[in-house]
Amino acid sequence: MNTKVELAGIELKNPVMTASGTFGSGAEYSEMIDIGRLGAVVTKGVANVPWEGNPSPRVTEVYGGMLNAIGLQNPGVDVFIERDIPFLQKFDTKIIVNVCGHTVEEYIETVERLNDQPVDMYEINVSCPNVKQGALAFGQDPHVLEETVKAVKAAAKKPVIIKLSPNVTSIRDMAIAAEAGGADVISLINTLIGMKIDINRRKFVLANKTGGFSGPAVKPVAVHMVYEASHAVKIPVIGMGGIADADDAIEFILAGASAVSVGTMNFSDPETTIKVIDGIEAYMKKYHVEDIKELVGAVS
Amino acid sequence: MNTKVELAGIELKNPVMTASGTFGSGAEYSEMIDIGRLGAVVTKGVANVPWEGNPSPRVTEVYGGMLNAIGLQNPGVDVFIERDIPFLQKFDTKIIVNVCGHTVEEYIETVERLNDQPVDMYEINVSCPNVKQGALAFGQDPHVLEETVKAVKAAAKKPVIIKLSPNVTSIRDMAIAAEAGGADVISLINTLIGMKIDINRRKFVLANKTGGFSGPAVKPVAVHMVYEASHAVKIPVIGMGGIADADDAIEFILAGASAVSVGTMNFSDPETTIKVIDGIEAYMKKYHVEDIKELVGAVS
Amino acid sequence: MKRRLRSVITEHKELAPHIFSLKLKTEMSAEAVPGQFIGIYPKDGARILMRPISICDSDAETGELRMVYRAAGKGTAEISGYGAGESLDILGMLGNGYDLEAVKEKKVILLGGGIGIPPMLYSAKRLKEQGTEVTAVLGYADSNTFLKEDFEKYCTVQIASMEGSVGTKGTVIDAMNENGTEGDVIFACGPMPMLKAVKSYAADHGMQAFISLEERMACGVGACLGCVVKTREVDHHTHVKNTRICVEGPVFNAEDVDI
Amino acid sequence: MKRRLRSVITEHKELAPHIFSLKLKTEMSAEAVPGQFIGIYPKDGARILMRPISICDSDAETGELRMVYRAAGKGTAEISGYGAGESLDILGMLGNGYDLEAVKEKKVILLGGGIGIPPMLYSAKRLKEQGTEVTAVLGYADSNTFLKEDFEKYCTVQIASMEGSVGTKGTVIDAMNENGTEGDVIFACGPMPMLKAVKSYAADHGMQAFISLEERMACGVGACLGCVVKTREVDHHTHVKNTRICVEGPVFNAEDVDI
Ligand SMILES: Cc1cc2nc3c(=O)[nH]c(=O)nc-3n(C[C@H](O)[C@H](O)[C@H](O)COP(=O)(O)OP(=O)(O)OC[C@H]3O[C@@H](n4cnc5c(N)ncnc54)[C@H](O)[C@@H]3O)c2cc1C
Ligand SMILES: Cc1cc2nc3c(=O)[nH]c(=O)nc-3n(C[C@H](O)[C@H](O)[C@H](O)COP(=O)(O)OP(=O)(O)OC[C@H]3O[C@@H](n4cnc5c(N)ncnc54)[C@H](O)[C@@H]3O)c2cc1C
Ligand SMILES: Cc1cc2nc3c(=O)[nH]c(=O)nc-3n(C[C@H](O)[C@H](O)[C@H](O)COP(=O)(O)O)c2cc1C
Ligand SMILES: Cc1cc2nc3c(=O)[nH]c(=O)nc-3n(C[C@H](O)[C@H](O)[C@H](O)COP(=O)(O)O)c2cc1C
Ligand code: FES
Ligand code: FES
Repeated sequence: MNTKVELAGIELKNPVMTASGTFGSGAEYSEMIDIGRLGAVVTKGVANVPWEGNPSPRVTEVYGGMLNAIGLQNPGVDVFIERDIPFLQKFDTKIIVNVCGHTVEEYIETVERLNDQPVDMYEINVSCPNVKQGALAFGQDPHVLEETVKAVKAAAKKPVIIKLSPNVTSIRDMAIAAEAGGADVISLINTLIGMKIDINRRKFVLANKTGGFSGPAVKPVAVHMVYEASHAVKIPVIGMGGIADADDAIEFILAGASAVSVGTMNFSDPETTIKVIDGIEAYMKKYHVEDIKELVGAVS
Repeated sequence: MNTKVELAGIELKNPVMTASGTFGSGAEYSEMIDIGRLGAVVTKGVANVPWEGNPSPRVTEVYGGMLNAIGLQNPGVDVFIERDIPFLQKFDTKIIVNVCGHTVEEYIETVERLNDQPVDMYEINVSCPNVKQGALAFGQDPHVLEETVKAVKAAAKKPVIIKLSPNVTSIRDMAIAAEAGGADVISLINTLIGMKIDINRRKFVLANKTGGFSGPAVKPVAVHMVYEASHAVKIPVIGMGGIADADDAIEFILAGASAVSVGTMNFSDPETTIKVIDGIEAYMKKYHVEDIKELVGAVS
Repeated sequence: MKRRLRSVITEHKELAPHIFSLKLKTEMSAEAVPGQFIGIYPKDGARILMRPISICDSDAETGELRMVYRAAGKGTAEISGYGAGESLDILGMLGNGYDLEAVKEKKVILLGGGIGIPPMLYSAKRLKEQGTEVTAVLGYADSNTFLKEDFEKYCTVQIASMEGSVGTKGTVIDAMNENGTEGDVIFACGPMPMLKAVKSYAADHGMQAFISLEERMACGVGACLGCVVKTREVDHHTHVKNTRICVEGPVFNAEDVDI
Repeated sequence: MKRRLRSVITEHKELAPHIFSLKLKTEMSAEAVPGQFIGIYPKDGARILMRPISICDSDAETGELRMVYRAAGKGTAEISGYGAGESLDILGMLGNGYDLEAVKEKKVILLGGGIGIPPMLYSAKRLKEQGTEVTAVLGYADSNTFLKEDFEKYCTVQIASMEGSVGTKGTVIDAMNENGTEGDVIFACGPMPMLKAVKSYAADHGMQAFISLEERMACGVGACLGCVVKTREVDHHTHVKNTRICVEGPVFNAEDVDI
């Protein structure tokens, strides 16, 4: 039975990874699960310099999910290189660095700093809804997206994953634009935009008013978008949005994802990724699936 | 204590109505609740001629919600006029007719047939994701939307509510376009597009592959869009999307909705609308709110 | 009058692997007609829609409804975890049910396949009460012949099993063929392939067949148009060629529906 | 080692309206330090995040943790419905806790306001065990002085109530002023206005204050950066001027955080 998948020439031992921002840089969860079992660790978004992020409260639960407005707080690429990469290198897994920025130049600066580091891929977050200075705009206009991807690709010495926003009229157009710009892989969905109001205080629950909506509640939207995107492009797709168990992961794979990420549900059960890996194997056994690739896009 | 609200000159005894397609034309639920207590009944979408709708399965549950792909099955405006309007007239409530069509001409034909009927308003569904021939397109392009609204308004002798799709990059642009076209009121959200795959059969659960996603799971998206839309236009906004109780309804009102609709949760508890009405009154009492209008958009 | 009501579990036990028998104390028991169903609401917030389950028996005296169901997915698995004394919210009574009056003087064959067996029990009981001659042909997967003894209280019982370990090896149709089962009217409930076979069997034998259909439902009361089946003629309510299983069904004259 | 574990409820009772005392049997009890907390997971699928609740007591011998919490919203209301014998999944041990060693030879004042009272109990117990001199000043809303007797086992207790029906009328600060409460170090837990008052009280009186902060949390283990508080200095982990309450806290030297 083969669970290995290949993304832009990088081989993952299985298609299960963590979703950026829900797993830190691995250290916190490393005492709870064996990181070496993961297909890849996708790190929290990192920028050229440290970011303070948004005021608190930054997170809140909603029905079947949560809202977050962390605002991409991160210690900056230098600390990341000194502290987080050496830590992750200890494990037999791939390292995918999620990169954020306010401008194309900032993305490029970070990517260039990482180019000679022992990391495997970049995931460019062009779709974070919690940053005021327009990072979301990169991810909501196909033309801007294509140009951004081109510029980042020109600077990058590792394969580039472009992470798409679901807050668009046509996810097809965005996927096509990312591919046209030279993306090696696309990943989706980032969070939907959501809001929660405390009716007793008549205040927004989050200091930022709006937050990114994730968790099991968003899965039907995510599965649909992964289906649409993977049918619009030839490059591989990483699917995520609400994955809580192996069944959910398989649903994304059948919809067209070559790999999947587990996000919010790490908070609910730190062992979710491991259970997903085991459950996919059990499913393959049950249905005599020799190679996981047979399942990719196999819905009819 | 005043719970009356006015929408385009039509006075509702309270801001609570049913969401189109979740309450038939009232007959089915009339044995379970007192329809006369509702602010308004919004009927299932009706077209110029009968529509067969989509093949089955048409509905399925998802985490915290459901998908539907009814495909706007309806008996046509003639049957609606003969059978459903006389039934609804028996109750002390307002009648809002949801109108669907494949083309602008079809909307206009239906509206003209209804113009001399004893109904109070039209709600134009420019946003149903389950109809192949492009009804959703009206609701996804601001320019097309504005022209559509203008044409319908020119034909309509009753106030026109434009029902917006959430499947857009900018709900602001759509709200502004509807207002520019002359809409008297806007309502949102219609359903998000979702998909569910049966992993054991490797088939789409719905015959239509995709379906409209509704229920408590979508509420954070809906509250945000109601907030955005109501801050972009001067006309009143009807909010909906996942309302399950009075707290949810008040959240929409604080976000900027002048009235609210209860949809999917009618299926879960047929008395939801009544409980929402009672619960809003209890909230107003608790916080000494004299007039419900004080709550509209009162989040800060 | 349809309504959502709280009911109390008076008995809940596993009859066969994943097959549960559930008794609920509810005033609705007085209204139940064979072939009708109720909606049982899971309590977990992740699940918002009722699960349609047929009436297997009703005892107006004790005020109990009995349902027998398979724990098929997450909702029914959740329901199977509640024990006697706990409450369940239900929506009912739903659907039309069988017209027993109309078959009073006829010979009725009850066909139940798998989890389509339970709904036939209440028909058997009521038909016996009105003096109608009844044969039940029950199709099981294996030798786990749940409810067989209950049926034997009311009628002649013939058995089929796919495995062949009990009764005729094969389907209920095979059993009828083997036993030369005779009757004027068929009442049937079971998986779609069985219902299709019943429809053509009845047509071939000049019999009437009333079949009970399943479809995914949201409202259960006719409001959402979620549960339709195609019909031969234009339906009186929908004015198109399909009809609502939750209201006009789940029992249909096989001739009228396009399955 | 942090982990999600199943625990069993050994006792669950309402101490005061909406205030519940919960005992859980879990191996984590051996690790609990005063000031730490656990995350309790609701079971309903609508709720996916754990509820952070402080340790009120731990008994390594019986293997029980005790928490006292207010049923504030839907999640804690759900949790309050589970009885002895039922299970709850928990995440722990979380947070830093108070540094008891460091205050061994000092006079410690424990300040608890409202639902900030319970976490102080375990500190009182452990401080007494190590022979530290302790006064607890507890601020209640009214005469419902839950846990008062428990504190009296370990230390001198002073009471304040907003209503004025018991002890000093007013806050814990009012009670300290009235009683001339003396000490070198304050440990405090309670609502934000109280913590702010404690911070300036300590500064004014040249005392050290260790305060326990609350913030909405998602992961509870430092991975999501959801629960930060602003800091005076750049934090060693985040490299910006804020720090994670769930890992570096919830207990902070009041001087270090910007509240
Ligand atoms: C009129 C009617 C009578 C029925 N009577 C019985 C009975 O007596 N005993 C019995 O075991 N089963 C019966 N069923 C089938 C039963 O409703 C499903 O097995 C059950 O809804 C599955 O729910 P779940 O939560 O376990 O599955 P899930 O897969 O978790 O359910 C997801 C959604 O799909 C729906 N769904 C899944 N399978 C079916 C199905 N076969 N039919 C309709 N909806 C489905 C569920 O109601 C739910 O909304 C009946 C169905 C209908 C329509
Ligand atoms: C470190 C720490 C220790 C705590 N110790 C205790 C304790 O010992 N006893 C006690 O009664 N309470 C304690 N709290 C507060 C307790 O966590 C909240 O009252 C509880 O989470 C509310 O959950 P809910 O489901 O009832 O409310 P809901 O409003 O339904 O919760 C919605 C979401 O908001 C979060 N939330 C709501 N209020 C708070 C809050 N005040 N702090 C943090 N998150 C919140 C919930 O965890 C949940 O994610 C503590 C909080 C923290 C951060
Ligand atoms: C707390 C939190 C922080 C996140 N931070 C990032 C981030 O830094 N970069 C990014 O691309 N996505 C970020 N995301 C989005 C997730 O990677 C993922 O796309 C989204 O949450 C959907 O998956 P899920 O439903 O499994 O969580 C974050 C999500 C959460 C919940
Ligand atoms: C079964 C079903 C049928 C619907 N039919 C219509 C319709 O005919 N016209 C329309 O404008 N909206 C229709 N809707 C959308 C609802 O009116 C509402 O906008 C949406 O469901 C969100 O609200 P909710 O989450 O409270 O259900 C339908 C929704 C459902 C669930
Ligand atoms: S389930 Fe709604 S019409 Fe039948
Ligand atoms: S709750 Fe996630 S970092 Fe503290």
